[in-house]
Amino acid sequence: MSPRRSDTGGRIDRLRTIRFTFDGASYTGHAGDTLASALLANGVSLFGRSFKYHRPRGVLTAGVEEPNALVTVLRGEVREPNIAATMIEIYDGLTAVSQNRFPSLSWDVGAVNQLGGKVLSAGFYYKTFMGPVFGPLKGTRFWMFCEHFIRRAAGLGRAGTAPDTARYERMNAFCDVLVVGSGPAGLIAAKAATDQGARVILAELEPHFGGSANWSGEVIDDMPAADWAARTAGQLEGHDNVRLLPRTTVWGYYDGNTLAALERVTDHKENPGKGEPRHRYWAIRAKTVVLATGSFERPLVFPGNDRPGVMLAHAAERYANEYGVLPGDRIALFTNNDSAYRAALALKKAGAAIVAIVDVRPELSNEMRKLAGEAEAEILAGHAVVATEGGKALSGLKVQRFDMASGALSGDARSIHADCLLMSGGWSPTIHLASQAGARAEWNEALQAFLPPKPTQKWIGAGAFNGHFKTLEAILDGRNAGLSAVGATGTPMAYPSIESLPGDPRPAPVFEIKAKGKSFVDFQHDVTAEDVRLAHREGFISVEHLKRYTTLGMATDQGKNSNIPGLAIMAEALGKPIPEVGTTRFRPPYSAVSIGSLAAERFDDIKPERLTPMHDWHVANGATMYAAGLWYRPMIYGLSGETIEQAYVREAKATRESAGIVDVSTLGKIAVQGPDAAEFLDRVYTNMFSTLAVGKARYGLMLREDGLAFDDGTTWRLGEQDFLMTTTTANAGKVMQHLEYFLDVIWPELKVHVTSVTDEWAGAAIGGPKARAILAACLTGTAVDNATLPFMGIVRGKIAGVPVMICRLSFSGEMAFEVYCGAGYGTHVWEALVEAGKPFGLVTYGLEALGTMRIEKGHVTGAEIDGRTTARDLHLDWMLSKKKPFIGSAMMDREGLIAPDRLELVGLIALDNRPLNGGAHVVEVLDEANPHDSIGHITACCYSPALGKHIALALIKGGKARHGSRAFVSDPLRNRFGPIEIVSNHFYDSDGSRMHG
Amino acid sequence: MVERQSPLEPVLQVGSHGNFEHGVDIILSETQPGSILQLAAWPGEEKKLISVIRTVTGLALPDGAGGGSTDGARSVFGFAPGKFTVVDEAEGLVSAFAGAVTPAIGTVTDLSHGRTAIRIAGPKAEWVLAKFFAIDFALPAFPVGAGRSTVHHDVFAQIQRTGADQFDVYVFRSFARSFWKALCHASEEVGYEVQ
Amino acid sequence: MLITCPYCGPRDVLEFTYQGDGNRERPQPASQNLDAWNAYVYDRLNPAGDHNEIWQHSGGCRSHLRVVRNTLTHEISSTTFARGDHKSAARHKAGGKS
Amino acid sequence: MAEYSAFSLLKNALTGNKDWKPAWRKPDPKASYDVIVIGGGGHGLSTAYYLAKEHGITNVAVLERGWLGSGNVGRNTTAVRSNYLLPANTRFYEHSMKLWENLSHDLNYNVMFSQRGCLNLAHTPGQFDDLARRGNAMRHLGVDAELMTTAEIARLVPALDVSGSARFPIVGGLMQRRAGTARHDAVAWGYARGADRRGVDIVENCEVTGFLRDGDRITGVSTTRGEIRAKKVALAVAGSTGRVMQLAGIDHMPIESHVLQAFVSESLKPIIDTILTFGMGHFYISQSDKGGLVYGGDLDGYNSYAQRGSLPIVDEVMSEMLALFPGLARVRMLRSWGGVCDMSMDGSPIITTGPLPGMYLNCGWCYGGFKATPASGWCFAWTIAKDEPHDFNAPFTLDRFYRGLVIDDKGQGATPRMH
Repeated sequence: MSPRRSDTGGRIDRLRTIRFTFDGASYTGHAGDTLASALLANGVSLFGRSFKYHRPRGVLTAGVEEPNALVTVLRGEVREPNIAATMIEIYDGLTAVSQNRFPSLSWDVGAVNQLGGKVLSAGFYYKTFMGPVFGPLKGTRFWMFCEHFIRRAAGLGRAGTAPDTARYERMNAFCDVLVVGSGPAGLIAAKAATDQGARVILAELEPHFGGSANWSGEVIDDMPAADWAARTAGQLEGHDNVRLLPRTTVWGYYDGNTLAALERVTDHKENPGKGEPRHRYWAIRAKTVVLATGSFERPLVFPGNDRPGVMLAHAAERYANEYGVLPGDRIALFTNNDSAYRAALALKKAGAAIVAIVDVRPELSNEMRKLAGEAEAEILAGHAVVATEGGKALSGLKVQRFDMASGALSGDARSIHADCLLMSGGWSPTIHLASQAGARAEWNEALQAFLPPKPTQKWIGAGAFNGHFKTLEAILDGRNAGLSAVGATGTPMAYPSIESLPGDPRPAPVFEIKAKGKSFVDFQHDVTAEDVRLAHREGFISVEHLKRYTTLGMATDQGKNSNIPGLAIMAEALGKPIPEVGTTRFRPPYSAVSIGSLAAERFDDIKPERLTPMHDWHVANGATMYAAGLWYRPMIYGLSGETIEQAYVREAKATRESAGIVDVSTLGKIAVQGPDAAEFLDRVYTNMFSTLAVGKARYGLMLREDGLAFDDGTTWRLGEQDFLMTTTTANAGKVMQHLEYFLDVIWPELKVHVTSVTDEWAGAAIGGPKARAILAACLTGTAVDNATLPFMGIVRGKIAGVPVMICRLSFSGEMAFEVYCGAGYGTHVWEALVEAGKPFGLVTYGLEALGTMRIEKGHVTGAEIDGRTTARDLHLDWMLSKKKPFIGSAMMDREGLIAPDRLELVGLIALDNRPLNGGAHVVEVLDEANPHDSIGHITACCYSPALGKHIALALIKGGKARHGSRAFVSDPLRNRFGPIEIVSNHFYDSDGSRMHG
Repeated sequence: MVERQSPLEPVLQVGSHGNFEHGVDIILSETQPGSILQLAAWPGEEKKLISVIRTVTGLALPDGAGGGSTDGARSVFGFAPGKFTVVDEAEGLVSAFAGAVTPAIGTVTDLSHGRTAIRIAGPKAEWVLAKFFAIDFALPAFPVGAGRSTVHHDVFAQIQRTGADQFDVYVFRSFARSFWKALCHASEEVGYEVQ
Repeated sequence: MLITCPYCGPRDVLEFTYQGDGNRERPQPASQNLDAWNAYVYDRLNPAGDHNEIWQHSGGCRSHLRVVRNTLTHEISSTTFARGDHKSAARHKAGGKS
Repeated sequence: MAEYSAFSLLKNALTGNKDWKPAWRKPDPKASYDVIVIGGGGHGLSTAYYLAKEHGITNVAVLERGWLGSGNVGRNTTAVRSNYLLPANTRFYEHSMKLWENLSHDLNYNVMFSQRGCLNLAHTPGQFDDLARRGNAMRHLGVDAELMTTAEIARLVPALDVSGSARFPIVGGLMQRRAGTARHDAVAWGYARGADRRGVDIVENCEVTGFLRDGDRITGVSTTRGEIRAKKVALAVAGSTGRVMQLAGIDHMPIESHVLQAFVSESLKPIIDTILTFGMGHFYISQSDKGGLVYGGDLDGYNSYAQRGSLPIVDEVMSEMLALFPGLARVRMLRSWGGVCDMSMDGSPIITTGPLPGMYLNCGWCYGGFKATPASGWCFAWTIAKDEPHDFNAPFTLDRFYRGLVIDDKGQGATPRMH
């Protein structure tokens, strides 16, 4: 047993020894220990270094609010920085290292910053580093030079870059009552609601239920409070309608009573189970929330209050009562309230010597005097601690007579020898979640604390959260909250019997002792009381200015320790009461949340993969796949040794010479059905669809309401009231929503149903001079000659026993057919077509060849319909019906949309016969050194096998008027400049003779 | 007849997986129904459509949004106002409805190929589905037979509860493989068997 | 935030797509009143308080809903199908341009 | 008021920092001014500063409802860049960039503008071409831009997943080296101090409750601190534009107010030395001098004045972050907050005279207002002083929507949540 560990007491398992390392040194602890309790038991006092001055720091607290003892936990190559040692449950093999120190924790060169203390005051950075106004360090250069070093000195732990192999998961939960916090109030609330049959979730951020019952030393219903808590939690566990979530921090209170919680499922385990997530992120939709989140003890602000060995009083009580660990042998206390006396007695019982209780209050109750007597502690009433002594560990303190009303110190300083100083500055209810839920807290003068606001969402407070610090009050509060959460009233309850020490919850309004030396308000960020006063002097007096100017409350504890003392010091400087200085509104998260958990629900991939029915065939047959949005599409089917360009040129060439086939299953497909379907299409397309005959298809263009081009595609009339609309792959979802919006909101009188059938159909486009012959060779049940299947005609038949629907339409400019069949037959039909095409030299082609042929043909896609172009810009004005209004028709002729300097679609031919680049610009006057006056840009480009030239589509000012003229491509990013000719966008077969056959 | 290809084929690995040493709490399978139809009534014609559904399938729809029923071979549930999904083990259900749902009543849309049906069963079915969907799977909130439309990011899903511990999830075919993989992944911690 | 879809019940906001100000009235399709069109396409009532707006339950039944929601608190006071009360609701706010 | 310098710091340190004076005065408002600027955020303060500095108009009050800088200037992710696609935007933001580059000197206040670059990632060849189009557009307007290969990106940001196995592999990126980050609060404070030193009254806790009118003409404002008259009344209230315009009787604007969330992680040793944006979603990240990763993503997507975020966006942003940096799963999100953005119908701002006589309007900053702070104030001051726009803001009129002269960098049309 280590020197600071008692032989009995607490909830640690002394029979199980756990081995771990800290900064490379091996230690042992017991099951149930936190890293902090185990290190304290081993006599370790130095845990970390502060942010700015690199001051040595010990452990201040025993819980989630710890600002000082932050460590990095290593699991192999995977690092987890900035974890509070008070929240780490030790396990065999735990490896933790300290941070923000070089070369070591006890000898840190960064501590030199302490010498610059006065210069490094709040606002320091804003007032210097501007550098010279001229010369080589003008502008931002001097600052950036300095910043380089500042950045390296700043920061706490180091993040890892090795991928985290741990698993994170998300869970959606629904309940009648979510109880946050499992102290006596929360436990009873959960029990009351459970007994009423409600669905209850009880979340506790610590590993054990019970909260203060685990260390208060009180007796509830004739048993130690800790046993009572365990028994109550055990009773809850037996119910089907309760979910108990230990190690679960409820960190966010969002709209609609949606709460976010983080369950640390395996952080305390050496080896997680198979498939077991490290963290589980709970999104909980609760009908009612019971906030039983307890309270925080506040530090006092006095010189040297940050020295290792100075600790919150209740934290020491926890270490003694929960872990059987004494934080020191000779302990002094410094307090402004009664709660420290209980701590003194607990530590005395655990075996420490209580050398003094320094109390700022001149008058003490007899009860407190009695407790001090039991603790065999000297009482120094009307005194204050004015200094602490020691290096990296406390060796003593100095006290002086203190006048509470004036704050004045008097008399000689007396030295007290102690290795541990406990402080208590009163208690602040943990109102963070209530504040997040949307309302402002209210100051309670008696308790010197902000109390929870009136609920703006459906929550009920209980216990210390409400400022009810006594256990009996908390239990009554909790029961009422649990009952009213489920709308029950319940019968009067027999008061539980509670044995607890006396104490008045009202502290003296003392937050700071003004004496010589650095007094810390925000420990981690090294914000001192002087910094707060400097902020006041410079006019940064609102709470938010104070926070931002000094960084008070911006550390990882988010001000849990520093908010109220900081406000109090500012209030004093302003001569105003605390509530007039303002309150900070708390925002999520209550405490820091792993980013892994928040990304958990994606199950390894940010986006799902969307696959066509023929996907596996493409991959098996050498396709290089291309991510097009969520879809994967073949880019090329490369032969060995081929470059991408060689592959697509071969594919396009073969298609134009014989035939090619491409998977078009990704096109958006929407069933438009109903008696008003034709009328509806007339309204959404710029051109007419009511005149389309059954068994025919038509190319259509849609505009947005503002008159700009939106999407294009063919729509097939399968029956009088039955259309199959196709959209571009990229816009399928948007078009669907557009149609639904108009049907639901604007024209609810139209009887039309729209349904996404994209996935119902597999689509293959087969084109080229031999395409018809290939189809004829494998298609049964219909002919495909010009008479039976004219351009834009539709026929049905069978291929390899599978029903197919074929429309003769062309994107490539060749005679081509789109063959649709049920998606489950997609590969079957595709293989049959490929097989039938073999004698004809059919090739499979991918997106690159598809793009090449569409560029040659001058068709537009998303690169041209980019949300900024009009139908006229794209020379699609022939599609704008004058016979009827359509979406966008009223807006499309506004002055800006018909201006002569708009970018218009043209073709470009590289006159230097070198490849062009997408995104290159076009200029009239070439100036490689200082490119300027762009007249437009390339939207798509390729080597055209049909023309034997490098060509492009482009959007150019003046457009058509420039046909036949010369200009230059100007691509400074890729250093590609050269002459081009501007031509029509229809490079190939402009009269359509190939397509029409 | 040519057999339909399942999008799950390469990833559906029959057997026990994950943390199954202490037994499996999840059974995953693809039900591969022959017919999946969407029936949609014009406003005011819902009752007629419900009666057509009963005539054709023998399944009576309970009142209320999202109501449904199943007899094992055939299932039906509402997923949107006036809209129903009807599923049959056998192919060809579309022709049975084609004549019965007259243009005055509504429309029939065949989605037999377009949706993939995944069955998740076992004591942890609610637990695993709750990882994906922000809806309440508890039995009182989601009774047997009922249907729900919901989404996990880009993956739309219609879910019918076909047993106390059993749900049939209909997803777009193109997303089915990705969703299946995620479902397997999410089932690992409780142990699962693929049938 | 939860929106109570009249068909699906309360659902998380992640299932919904916002479609904006529900007070806008689309001119008759053949209208040539460009001011009215401009007002419909570009102008928005942007109140700090209750706002009449259109949402689509895109991750559910895909119905469009008319939702009255407070933009200061995000509290929702009413949710109905958009198609039901189309005409009346579109005109209910004073100050709406036509 | 004393100049700030290393020397003044040292001198004050020796006297216990007792002699520092308020960074700006706290005057009571006068009965009238030449110009009232409503809104004590970045844009309002810089407008006042440049009115005084460039146009000699110093009889100016800036009225702030709460504490100075309480809006978006203190809530953004601090990125400064001029990497736009459309010339009107690029010219304007480049003017801003040039002001940024000398801002700390100009204000005698270190705003910590650190030109560590902004890198937009491309995940498909098509996206790479889109970035090239934008970069070339910048280069043709004299703005720096360069393409980076995946290997170069890997060297610059080693923590990034550049493996081809990512769901959306990185194929390259567009870098603007002169882009960077600045300390957001310092920008507000620096402009406030600069304006104050030139005689501008900065009046905090002064909410405008109505407009004083003479017929159509705006002649002043009524406030929680009394009526104040002015020859010219200028609005720079960002997310509150709708509310303040309603006080002037204008209910409808081409603006929607939306919440944008931002996040910061716990402090870490340097790991990301540039600003980075994801191409397959909406995500951007940088690292502050204190070591926190500062990042954000999409709007919550609905009208709001609440400065409260919603959970789905939190999840979305974190997912995109890990898609780029799978190694950061164990880093923890420390704080989140929301800002109210004045989303315009084309994603570009409005800086104009009117729409009422005596009124001047500056709004529509969407979520790009921080980087615009210097140029916005500079151009707005010009417009107020001369009653006509400068060339830089001439395109940013209010009537451009109606005339079809939108400046739509994203091509999304009149759907504010998409910009």
